[in-house]
Amino acid sequence: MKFSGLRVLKEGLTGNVGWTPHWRDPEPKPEYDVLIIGGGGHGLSTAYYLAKNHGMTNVAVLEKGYIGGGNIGRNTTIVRANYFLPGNSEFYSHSLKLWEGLEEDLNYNVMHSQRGIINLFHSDGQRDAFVRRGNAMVNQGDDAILLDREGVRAHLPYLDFENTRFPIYGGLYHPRGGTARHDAVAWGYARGADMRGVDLLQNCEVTGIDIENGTVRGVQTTRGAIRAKKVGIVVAGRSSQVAAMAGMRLPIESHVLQAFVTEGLKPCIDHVVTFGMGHFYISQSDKGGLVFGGDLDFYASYASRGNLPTAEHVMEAGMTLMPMIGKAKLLRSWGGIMDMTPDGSPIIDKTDTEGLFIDCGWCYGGFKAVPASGYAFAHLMATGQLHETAAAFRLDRFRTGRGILDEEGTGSQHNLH
Amino acid sequence: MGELVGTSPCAGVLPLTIGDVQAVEVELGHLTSIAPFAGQATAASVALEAAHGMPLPKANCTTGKEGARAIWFGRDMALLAGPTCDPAVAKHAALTDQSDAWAAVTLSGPSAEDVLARLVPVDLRSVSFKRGHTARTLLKHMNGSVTRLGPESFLILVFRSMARTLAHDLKEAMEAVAARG
Amino acid sequence: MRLTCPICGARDRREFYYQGDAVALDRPAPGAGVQAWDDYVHLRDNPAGPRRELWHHEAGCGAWLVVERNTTTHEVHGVTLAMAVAEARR
Amino acid sequence: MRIDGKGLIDRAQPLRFQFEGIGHTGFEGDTLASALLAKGVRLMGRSFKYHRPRGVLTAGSEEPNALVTIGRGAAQEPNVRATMLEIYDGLDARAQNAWPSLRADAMAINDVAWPFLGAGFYYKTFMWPRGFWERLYEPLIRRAAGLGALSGAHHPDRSEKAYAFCDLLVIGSGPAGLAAALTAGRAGADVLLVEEDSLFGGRLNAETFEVDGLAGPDWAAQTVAELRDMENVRLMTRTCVVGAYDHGTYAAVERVGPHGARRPEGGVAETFWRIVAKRAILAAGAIERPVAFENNDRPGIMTASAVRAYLNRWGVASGQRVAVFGNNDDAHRTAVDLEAAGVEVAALIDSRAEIAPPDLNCPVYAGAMVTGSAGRLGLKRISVKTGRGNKDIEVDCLAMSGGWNPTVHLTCHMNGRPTWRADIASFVPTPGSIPGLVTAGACNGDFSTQACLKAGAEAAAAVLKDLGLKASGGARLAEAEDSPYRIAPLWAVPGTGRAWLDFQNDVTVKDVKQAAVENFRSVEHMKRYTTQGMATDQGKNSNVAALALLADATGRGIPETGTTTFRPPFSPVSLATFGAGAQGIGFAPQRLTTSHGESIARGAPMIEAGLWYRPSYFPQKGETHWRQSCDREVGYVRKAVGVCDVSTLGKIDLQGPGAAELLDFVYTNTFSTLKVGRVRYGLMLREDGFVMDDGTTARLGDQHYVMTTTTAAAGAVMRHLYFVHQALCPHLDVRFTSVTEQWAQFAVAGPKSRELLNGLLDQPVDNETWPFMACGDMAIGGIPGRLFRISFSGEHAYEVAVPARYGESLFKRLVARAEAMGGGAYGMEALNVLRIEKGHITHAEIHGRTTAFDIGFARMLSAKKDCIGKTMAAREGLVDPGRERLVGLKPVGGDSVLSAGAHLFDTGVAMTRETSLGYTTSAVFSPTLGHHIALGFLQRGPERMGEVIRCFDHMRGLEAEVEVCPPVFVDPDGGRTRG
Repeated sequence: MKFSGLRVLKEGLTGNVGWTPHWRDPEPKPEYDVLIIGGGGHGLSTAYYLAKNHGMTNVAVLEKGYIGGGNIGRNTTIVRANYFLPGNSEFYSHSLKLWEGLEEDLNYNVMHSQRGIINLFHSDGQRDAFVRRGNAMVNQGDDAILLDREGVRAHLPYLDFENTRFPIYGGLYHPRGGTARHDAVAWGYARGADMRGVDLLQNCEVTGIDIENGTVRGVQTTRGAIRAKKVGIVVAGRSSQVAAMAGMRLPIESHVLQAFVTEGLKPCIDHVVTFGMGHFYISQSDKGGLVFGGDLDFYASYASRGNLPTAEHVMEAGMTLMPMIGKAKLLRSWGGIMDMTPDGSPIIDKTDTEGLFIDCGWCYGGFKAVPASGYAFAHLMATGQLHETAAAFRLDRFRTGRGILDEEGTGSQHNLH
Repeated sequence: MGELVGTSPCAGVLPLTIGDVQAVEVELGHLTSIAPFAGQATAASVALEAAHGMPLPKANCTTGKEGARAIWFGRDMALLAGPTCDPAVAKHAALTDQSDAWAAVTLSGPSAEDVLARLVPVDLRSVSFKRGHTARTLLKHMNGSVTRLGPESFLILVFRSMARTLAHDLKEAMEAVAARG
Repeated sequence: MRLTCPICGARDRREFYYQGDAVALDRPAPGAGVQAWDDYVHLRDNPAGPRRELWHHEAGCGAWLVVERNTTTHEVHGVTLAMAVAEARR
Repeated sequence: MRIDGKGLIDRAQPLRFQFEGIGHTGFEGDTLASALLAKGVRLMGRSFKYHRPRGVLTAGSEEPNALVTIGRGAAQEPNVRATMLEIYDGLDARAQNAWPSLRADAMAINDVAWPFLGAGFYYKTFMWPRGFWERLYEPLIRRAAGLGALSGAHHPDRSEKAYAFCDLLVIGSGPAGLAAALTAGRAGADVLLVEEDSLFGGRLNAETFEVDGLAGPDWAAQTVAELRDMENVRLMTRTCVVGAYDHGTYAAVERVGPHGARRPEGGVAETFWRIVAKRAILAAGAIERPVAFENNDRPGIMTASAVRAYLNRWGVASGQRVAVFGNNDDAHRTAVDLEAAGVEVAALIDSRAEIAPPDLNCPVYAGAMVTGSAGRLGLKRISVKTGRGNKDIEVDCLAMSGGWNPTVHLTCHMNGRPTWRADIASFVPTPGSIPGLVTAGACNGDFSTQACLKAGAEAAAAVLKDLGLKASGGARLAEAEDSPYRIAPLWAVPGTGRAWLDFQNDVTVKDVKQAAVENFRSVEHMKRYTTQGMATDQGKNSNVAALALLADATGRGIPETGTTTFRPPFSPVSLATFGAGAQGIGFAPQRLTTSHGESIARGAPMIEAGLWYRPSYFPQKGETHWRQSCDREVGYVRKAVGVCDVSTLGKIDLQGPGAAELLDFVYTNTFSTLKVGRVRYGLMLREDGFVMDDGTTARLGDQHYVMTTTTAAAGAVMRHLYFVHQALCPHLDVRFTSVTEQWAQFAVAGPKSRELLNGLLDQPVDNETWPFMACGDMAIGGIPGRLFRISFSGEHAYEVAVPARYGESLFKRLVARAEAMGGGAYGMEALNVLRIEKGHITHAEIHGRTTAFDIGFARMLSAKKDCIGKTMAAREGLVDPGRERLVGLKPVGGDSVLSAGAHLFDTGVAMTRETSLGYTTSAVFSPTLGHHIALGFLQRGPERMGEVIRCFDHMRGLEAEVEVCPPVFVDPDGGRTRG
């Protein structure tokens, strides 16, 4: 079924009885060409692009819970292409281009909103670092504008320019950055993949990976054994556990990141704004809630929930930067499990096992990467070749020291990125 | 040219009296951190006691009295407040002059506990934090040291450079407590 | 979250700095080879369950601690001084 | 309508307030909701999507409809629950999400267009034409959505945070909570009892129950009086526990000052409590759920328990003619209480065929259901389907009850899932969900007063045992009603119209069914697709019914369907309260140097360096631009003498026999060979081989060093040293202490620096006794200090350190002397110019991604010893000659402006990611050289000396041809430093 305004009109006039499932719930087949472990954003987009770009439709996505139930459904929805290290730049640039055509491509309104991102800086040193970043973005063909203090004030008059602890020197404005409706991205890719013949197998937990003579043969699941020629692991925070089924040890530590949303409010924040002297980023959802977050809770955790000190720090950062949000009321807080790597950048690569591939290490920046990650991972699984936009995300870079992509410059301590 | 003139850390920002609580900068005399070398804790304690009349304190405790007090100051470390530390102790411990490193403030009054409850993530009620108890902990966002001097009196130490913030944080807490009546 | 520092007692998480897996105590010899060093610096077991990790009582006594903690429930099974653990190794 | 003689309000204290611009009078003890109902005001708000007229539904914090905005100007506060807002004189409340008025809301057009606005409609449209989303659709949606509005200004209210500790936290003060507190309190336990409401007693204040022969509120007051007399018990009203966190930590919000006028000077609006409890008893009660039937959302349709609360607690009849509709015996009390108070009850309608109704004057319809309602801005009529046909009944209020949902929310904050109990048709907490917390009373499914009292006392007794305390003997349990709770589930009355589940978000039974049809069958999918349970009540009123209907629609049982997760906070919390104390400068401590006051007095703009403040430059009369000041200050140092406060650098004192070995291990170079009285520059790596920090370390004695770190890394280096010692080198006998704060330290730099010092030091110095990199003790006027002959500027320079109390005084003296010699104070701008001229790096260069190899210091990695980072620094990727490596850059021709963050390119190529060869890290105008200079990282940099490349800064619109040169621009041989 094609979605459109006309369709909504027609169904509305005829009692909304014509709507059909967005995707099927098929029974697992005994064998597929490709199995994708993980029905989150990255897994679903991988399946979609396998079908769309490579004509591979004998594909199943294995999801232990419900699709879109991981980090794709619990993030702060920011979409941007403002990285500065070669290796990251081209990848996120590609992802943003895919975002810009995503609604048409998927025939699903993911509400990608290019409302602009402003990264604030609070010292000359930070300004210079953002200038380097902005220049890298322009070199890549993306957009970046350096704002001085008055430039920031013109966009964000509600910031505290007078009393805040770390005065605002200016900002790096990325007009094409913005947000999207996170769940819709998962559902749109799921529907797109399903329409092309991909089987989405929910409540199907992988319990083992079958490997013979260094080659993957399939997986064991709670819904039975499934054979496959190729298997991709795309399970974010659970990467270490699934990789361990294949005897692998990953350069990953899983951490909790909290996110927050307030009650609905009339429009008051029109951009995505980030604070440079305390981790804090905020935007306003179309429903009116202020959606914001901060840094990790900093300890390893699979608990999907945070603790008070980090939550307090995030609120405190918000209050010093933009005290006008003080009477917004926090409605809900939650936590996701972040697959943190030693350089804060992801991994999209083959493994030592023939036919077994891995896409992980998105740290807490995986949402914006969903389109390009699936695109590149599908390319790798289908062709055996690294995609040109994701050629830097190698698994062995830490061992060799070649191509380490440490945007934060904080080094090999996983939780510092 | 005249002599160099000394300035105290809280000059210009304390004292404060709000409600029934007073925050007053206190001159503790000499401050020396005493960090016994490996295996020398007992010897250092004996030397300290011989010189100044009190042993090294156990963790989270103080020894001595006003004018000559040893405040437990962290892992394997005490802070001698008052006299210049006898050099005999230096045989057994690293001694470091800290006389100018800390802003020292006493907070006293019936509501002093309530004021500190706004800043310190440790239970400072007299049932669990008795006279002579000390804690290395936080005061709002600052690392510091809190010691109970009496039923309604505490000694607070924070970095000298943060004296103004200490005064600011105490003032806000004291105002909020006082307003409750 | 609270951790019981062996020196200071039970304290709020905000007094502590977290570093990572207690593997950091097992520094390989300089010539131990690429794999040993990659294991040490980068690769992690990352268990969903009990695990040993290193924390620092930064806003307290300054001790580094080996904390045994469950990463799924956050239950803490034990806290020991890292120095004692390191000394016992030698 | 107010009922004479009823309620816990103080009729002697009238209070005047406004709602929607109309003045009303209520009484002390009223909430806005009770006061408005007393005046017959039913219409209080509009729903989120369809802008349906809405009245108050509940009498608690779970209220989804009656959300108002209070205050004006900066003091405007949106989304205040009328049910929780205690009125005060001058209260000015307005409805929200309605334009032009609450009664005539233009957006109510949405309610007509509802067939097109069903669950998830927006995912299927607004996609064409491309680009219209941001320009047209999204702005329209955003404007229509949202509830109240922030003012856009900083609200004047102040909040605060505090910590509390207790052995036992009792959450809720209904019969269970009071019994628990009493049992534990009498046994001497350290008890903290918190109550969300302004009164202790919970439902006892809202019902007509008796306890031990006393009226419920009287028993509660008597119990509270006893608790107040106990020194070991603390009582807090208006305090809502909003979150349960690890290891007995709870977050709670206390409403301290009533909103508005009556707050004393310095008083706070709210306190954010971090409560640490060894044990907790959750006695949070239960929340009554509505029944879904067609048009069940009209003003005047309320939960039955709310109708009783307004009647018994506030003496307010919610209507003049009330019908009661329920599926359980509890609902019957509503009719009884109303009739007893003289309010006309039109009918008692019970969906169950077999009931034993109480003695009532009104008609009772068993096996009957309300199937619809009428009255656009307020209920006028309900339609009832009985066994004997349909019937319309004229009423202005309907009290409905679908049964009670235990308030399990806090038990889910650590991922606990509640357990379905078919006998009460609801979920109860799963034991052990929160370690250390037990549940008691209605929140655990015990619905009679007697059962609550018993459960509370028993829970406390169990906790006492855990805590090693003994319950005081002989305490008798109070006696109260113990009627059984009989219910037959009724989630939705069959029908074709819209029946509301989530009132605020306008989620109807149809939406849930449609979600199931579209295969959003997982309860999480249904929630997210329909927005069910995502409103400000987080599904407290609606989730159970919605998932029961989803279970029905998908052919599963309720337990298999599962629940969504309740997460913190239990009740919404103002960011100003959660983030209290951080506004303005409160976000982080301020660190001031001893020269701060003098710098300010000299007009220096202060800049932040981490937590520190440092002077940017010291302007003089006639200077209109910072560059003039900066150039002058650079000139001081190059030509005469300059003085700069460098106290912010980290200083760490190391003592002990193991100090030298520890330094050898943390630095790439060797310190064990350093002579006493000498200083050496050191480079520190992280274990992954990248540069961590640099600085000088002086050897003051055989076993005594003092290390300096950069300002930025001082804390991290201290932590690192502790780690290396305690975790890696426990055998080393070394002790370290931060002495950053102990010493005020000033750079005295320039050709006349020695001359300046020699007029000041008790013992003058010369080049023989104090050569470059010498250090030692000195004194000024008998004040002992330290002197280091080190130089960041490249000039003959010293750093002089005195105990911090003398810092201000010394700074003034040094500056005065410098000024007399043609020099003066210099700030960060000049310091930066000087160090770049000399090619000294800072964290602009060692930004975490650079190696010793990159900065040209590979030779500093001693081959003779191991050190932190040594092995990993040798990885092939870290010593690749193709890496971006440190170079100097100077403009060809000399007059181009260079900037930091610019990218480097070969001349004549297009500027792309692929052609970028590096970037600049530091760039300044060098007054010494008369042109700009820069440091930067260039691929194969050292191999490209003398080549001309391009430097391009898109951000600032700057472009320059530059020559690659060594990074030391001034005095590369170091003659000035040594001279």
